[in-house]
Amino acid sequence: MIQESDDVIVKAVARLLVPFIVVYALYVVMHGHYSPGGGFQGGVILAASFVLLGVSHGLEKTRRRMSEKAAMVLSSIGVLIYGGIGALCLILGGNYLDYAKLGKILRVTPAEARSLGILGVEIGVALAVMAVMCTVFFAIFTAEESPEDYRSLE
Amino acid sequence: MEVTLLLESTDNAFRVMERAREHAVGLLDTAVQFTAEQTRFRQEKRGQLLFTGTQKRKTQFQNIVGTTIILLAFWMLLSGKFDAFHLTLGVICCALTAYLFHDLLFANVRVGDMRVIAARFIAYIPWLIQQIILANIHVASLVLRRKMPIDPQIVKFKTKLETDISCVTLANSITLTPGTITMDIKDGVFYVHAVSQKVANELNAGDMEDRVAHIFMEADHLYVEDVLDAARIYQTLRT
Amino acid sequence: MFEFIVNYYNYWMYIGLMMIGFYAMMAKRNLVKKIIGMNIFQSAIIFFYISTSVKKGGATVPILEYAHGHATHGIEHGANAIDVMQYANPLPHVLMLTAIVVMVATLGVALAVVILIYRRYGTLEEDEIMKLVRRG
Amino acid sequence: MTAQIPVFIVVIPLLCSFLTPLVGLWRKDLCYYWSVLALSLCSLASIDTLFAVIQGGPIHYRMGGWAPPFGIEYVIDHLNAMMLVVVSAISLIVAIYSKRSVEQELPDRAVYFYTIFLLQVTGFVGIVITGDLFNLYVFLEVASLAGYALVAVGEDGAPLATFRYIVMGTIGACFYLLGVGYIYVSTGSLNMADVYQILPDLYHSKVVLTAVAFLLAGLAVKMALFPVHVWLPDAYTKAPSAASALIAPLMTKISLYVMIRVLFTVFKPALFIDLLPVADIMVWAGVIAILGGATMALAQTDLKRMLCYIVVAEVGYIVGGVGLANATAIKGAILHILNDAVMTVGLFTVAGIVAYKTGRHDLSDCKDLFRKMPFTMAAFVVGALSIIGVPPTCGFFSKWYLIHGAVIAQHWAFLVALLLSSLVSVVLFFRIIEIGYVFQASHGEHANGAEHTAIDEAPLSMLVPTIAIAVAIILIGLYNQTILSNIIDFAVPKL
Amino acid sequence: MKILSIIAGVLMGAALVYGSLDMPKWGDPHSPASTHVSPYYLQHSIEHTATPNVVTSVLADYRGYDTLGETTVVFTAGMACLFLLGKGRKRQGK
Amino acid sequence: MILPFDLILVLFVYICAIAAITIKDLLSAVVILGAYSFFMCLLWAQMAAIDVAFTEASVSAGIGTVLMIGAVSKTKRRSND
Repeated sequence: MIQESDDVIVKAVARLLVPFIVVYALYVVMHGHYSPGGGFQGGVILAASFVLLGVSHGLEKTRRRMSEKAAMVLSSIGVLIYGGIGALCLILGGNYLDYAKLGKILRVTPAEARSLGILGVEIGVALAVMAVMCTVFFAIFTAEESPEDYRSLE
Repeated sequence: MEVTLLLESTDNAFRVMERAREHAVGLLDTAVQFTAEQTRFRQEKRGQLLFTGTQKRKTQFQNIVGTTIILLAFWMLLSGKFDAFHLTLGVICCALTAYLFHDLLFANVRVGDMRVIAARFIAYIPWLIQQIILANIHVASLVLRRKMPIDPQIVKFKTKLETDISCVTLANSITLTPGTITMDIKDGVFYVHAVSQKVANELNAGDMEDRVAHIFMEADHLYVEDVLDAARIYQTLRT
Repeated sequence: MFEFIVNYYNYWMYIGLMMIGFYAMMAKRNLVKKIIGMNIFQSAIIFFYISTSVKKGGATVPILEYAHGHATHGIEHGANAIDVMQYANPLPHVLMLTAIVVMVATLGVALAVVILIYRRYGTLEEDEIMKLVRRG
Repeated sequence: MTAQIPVFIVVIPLLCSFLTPLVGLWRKDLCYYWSVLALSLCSLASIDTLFAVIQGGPIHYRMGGWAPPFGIEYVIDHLNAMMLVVVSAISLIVAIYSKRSVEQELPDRAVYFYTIFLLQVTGFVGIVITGDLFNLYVFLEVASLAGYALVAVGEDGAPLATFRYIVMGTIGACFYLLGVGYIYVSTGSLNMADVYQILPDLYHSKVVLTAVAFLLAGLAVKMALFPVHVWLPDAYTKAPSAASALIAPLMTKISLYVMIRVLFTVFKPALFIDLLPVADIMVWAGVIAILGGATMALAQTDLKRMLCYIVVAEVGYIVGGVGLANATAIKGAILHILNDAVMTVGLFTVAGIVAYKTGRHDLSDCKDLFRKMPFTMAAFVVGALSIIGVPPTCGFFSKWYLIHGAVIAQHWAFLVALLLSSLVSVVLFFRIIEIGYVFQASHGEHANGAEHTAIDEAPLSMLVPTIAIAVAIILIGLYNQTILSNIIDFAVPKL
Repeated sequence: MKILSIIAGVLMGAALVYGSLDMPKWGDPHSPASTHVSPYYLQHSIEHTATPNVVTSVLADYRGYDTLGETTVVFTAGMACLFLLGKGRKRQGK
Repeated sequence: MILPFDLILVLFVYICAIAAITIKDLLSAVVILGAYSFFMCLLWAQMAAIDVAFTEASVSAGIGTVLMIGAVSKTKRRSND
C-alpha cells in the first residue's frame, strides 16, 4: 500500500504533469498511423500516468479516479472493442477483422475504412492495456504483506 | 568585468521596467482580491449554501475549460496536423482529459487570477534565465580557478510561501540555477545545498523568493508600496 | 576473417545475452533473480529478431512519409513510387511488439506468483523454501 | 455464412471470455452457465467443421481477407479438425463438471476462474486451428498464461510449482520463438504452407537444422518429455481439480499436435527421417520417457501425481510413435493423441471427485470407494482398462497400431518399453482397485460396516460428465475403424 | 547445478552460433527475410490501408489477428493477477 | 549503423545484464534491469526499429520496472546470490 507522498515537490509536479501525460498518451494512440506509437504504447503511457498519481498522491486518491472494478470493466470493454470490430466486419459480410467492410456503414472507400478500423482497434487496445496495467499495478501494490500462515526457518 | 557590468546594467533595466509593471498590476490585483474577499465574506455570512454550490460548479466548469485550452495547445504542438479530423480528435481527447483531471492542474489557485499569474510567470522567465546565466558564469569561474574556492554548505531557511505550487516553483528555480540544489522542503523549511558562500548569500537575500511570491500573488504585503496602495484602496472603499 | 566477423557479429551479440539470461534462470536461487534472467532471455530473442530486420545502405524507419526521396505525399505517388530498399523490414518489428507485450504479461503473472510464494513461506530463496517444504 | 463457421470456433470462446467479468458483475452464478453455453456453441461449430472437412477436404480461412503469405490463415485439415473436436468437447465436459468443484475450492473467485477457463480454451483452440507459425506462438502464450493462473490457485505449494512451470514454460516458448526466427531468416515467411514450399531448397542449411533443433526442444519442454518433465507432476498435482482436469489432458496433447504439425507440414517428413537423425532420437526419447514415466508412477502414493507420471509416459508413446516414421506407427500415434486425451480426462475427473468427497487425493483415500461411489469407480475402471490397453476400450487400438509400427520398423526397444509400461499400468491400477475394493472389504468387517457401505455418490453435475467420458472411451474403441478411415488416414503424411 | 546450467547455456550458445553461420549477411537488403513478404507491406500499405506507418498497418490490419491474440495475452495477465492476488483471498491449506 | 557507437551500446547492455544478475540488493538489480531495457531500446532505435524501441521504453523499462519494484517492496530486498 502506497501512502501519500509527503514531499511537496513530487506531489505538485505530479499534479501538474498528469494531464499532459494523459494527452500525450492519447496523442500517441491517435497518431499511430503517422508516427511511431499505437495502442500498446499509448495504453502503457496512460497507465503510467495513473502509476505516477498513485506513487505521488497515494493509492486511495488514485482509486477515486480508477478503481479496481472500473479497471476490470474497462479491460473487458477494451478487448471487446477489438473483438467487436472484428465481429462487425463478420456481420457486414466480410471475413473476421476485414475492416474494408466497415466502409459500408461509414460510407468511405475501403482504404479509409481500413484506416478508421485501425484507429478503432488501437483505441480498444489502448483501453485494454491501460486497464490491465492499472489492474496489475493495483494488485501487486495492494497485496497483503503479512502472511497469514507464515512458516519461517526459525 | 565588462560583461558583469553589462549584465548588471541590463538587470537594473529589467528591474525598473518590472517595478513599473508590477506597480500597476499589483494595484489591480489587490483591488480584485479585496472585492472577491468582500463578496466571499458576505456570502459566508449569509450562509447561502446553494449559492456556493453553484459557485463551485462554476469554478469547476471554468477549470475544465481552462485545462482544455491549455491541453489543446499542447496537443497541437505535438500533432502538427490541422485537418478537421485530427482537430476533432484533439478536442475530444483534451476535453475528456480535462473532465477527468480538471482538479489537478488548477488546485489551490483562485479563479480569475490565472491570467495575471500567467503574465507574471512569463515575465519571470527572462529574469530566471538571466540569473541562470550569471550563476553559470560564477560557477564556471569557481571551477576554472586553480584552487577551486568552493565552500559547500547547506542553507536552511523558512519560506513565507504558502501554496505548494509556489514552493515548487521556487524549489525548481533554485535547482535550475547552477550552484544550488533544493534538497528537501519540510513544513515550509527549505534545505538548499549551495556550492559557495556567495551563492548562499544570494539565496538568503530572498530576491528569488519575493519574485516567486509575487507571481502567485502571495505575501503581497511584503511589497510596501502594495501595502500602502491596499490601505489606500481600503480606505476609499470604506468611505 | 574480419570481413566475416563484421558481417555476422550482430547475429552473435544476442547469444551472449541469452546465455546470461539462461544461466540466471537456471542457476540463481532467488526467485526475483530468476525473473530478471527471464526478462534478459526474452529481450535477447527480441534483439535477434530486430537484427534480421536491418537493411544496410541507408534504410530508415518504416514510416513512408519520412523516406529520403519523397517528402510528404506518399499517398499520391501510389505503389510504384515506394522504393523498398529505403525502409527497414517492418515484419520483425510487428512480431516483436507482440513479443514485448507477451514478455510484460508473463512478468506480471510471475511477480504475482512470487508474492504468493513469499506470503506462504516468508522467503524467496529456493533452497530455504525447499527446506521448509521438506520439513512439512 | 457457412463459410464463416471455422472462425466461430475461436471467436466464440474469445468474446465470451471477455464478457464473463461483465456477466459476473451482474450475477455471479451466471458465469458457469455462460461458459457452458459458450463452450457448447464452440463444440457445435467444431463438429460442423469436422464434417465439412470430411466431406470437402481442407478448409482455408483468411483472417481479414488477406492472401496467405501476407495475412494470417486458418488451415483446417483432418488432423486439425479432429483436434478441434477433441479440445472443444473435452473442455465442454470439464466445464460442466467444474461447477461443484469450483464452488468448493474457489468459492469467491468463480468469475475469474471461468474467465481464465475460457481463455485457456481459446488458447488451445487458437493453437490448433492456425496456419501461421508466429500466431501459434501468440496463442501458445495465451494458453500458457491462463494455465499458470489456473495452476497457481491450487492447494498448498501450488505457487512454487507454478513458478517452476513459468520458468520452464518460458524457456520452452522462447526456444520455439527462436526456432521460428531462424526459419524466418532463411525463408522470409511465417505461413506454414509457404514455408513448406520454400524450405526444401534449404534443407542442407545449418540455419534450418538449428531451427528444427530449437523448435523441437521448445516443444519438448512444453509437452513434458521425460528429462524436462520436472514441472509437470507438481503443477498438475497441486492445481484445483477442475483446472487439472482441463490442462493435464490437453496441454501436452496440444504440444504433441504442434510437434506433428511442425514435422509434417512445415518441414517435409523426408527431412527428419532421411536427412537428419531426428527420428531415431525421437524414438529413443520416447523409450526413455515411457520407462521413466512408468517407473516414477510406481513410486507415487498420491493419486493425482501418479496420473501425472502416467501422462509423462503417454507422451513417450506418441513421440516414439511419430519417431518410428512408418504409416502404421504414425496412425497409432495420432489415434493415441485422441485416446489419451479422452482417457486422461476421465481419470482426472475421477481424481477430482475423490478430492471433492474426501478433501485429499492420496491413494489411501480411495478406501472403500467402490461401495460409496459405484458409478464413479466404474468410470475409473474403464479409464484404467483403457490405459492398460484392454480390448473394447480405445487404448487398446492405438497401442496395437504402435506395437505393429514398432514391429514394422523392427525397433524392439520401443516394443519392449510399450509392453513394460502396460504391465506397470496393470500393477498401478490393480493396486488402486485393491485399495478401493478388496482392502476395505476385509477391513470393513470389524469396523461398523453399515456406515461405510452407505452409497455416497458424487453430485450429478460431476457424475454425468465422468460417465459420459467413460462411455466415450468405449465408443471410440468400438468405432475406431470409422475414425481411422475417415479422419486419421488423411492426416498421416505420405512417407 | 551451477556448472550444469553453465554447460547447458554454452551448448545452447554454440548451437546458435553454428546455426547463424549459414545466415545471410547481416543487413543484406537481398536476404530472403527482406525480399519475400515484407516488400508487399511496404508497397501496398498506403494503397490498402491509407496508413503511412507500415508497422501500424501490419500490426493492426495485415496481421491484426496476432494483435488480437496479443491483447488477449494482456487481458489474461490482468485477470490472472486479479485471480491470484484479488481481495478476500483466503489460503486454504491443510 | 555506426559501428563504434553500436559497440559501446552493446557493452553497456552487457554490463547491465551481468550487474543485474550478480548484485545482491534486489532493488538495485531491478533498477539496473530498467537501465538494461533502456539501453536495449537505444540499440533498437539505432537499427531503425523505433516502434519497438518506443514500446520497449514504455513497457519494459517503464511499467515492468514499476511492477518489479512493487514486488520487491512487497517481499524481501536482500538476496543470497
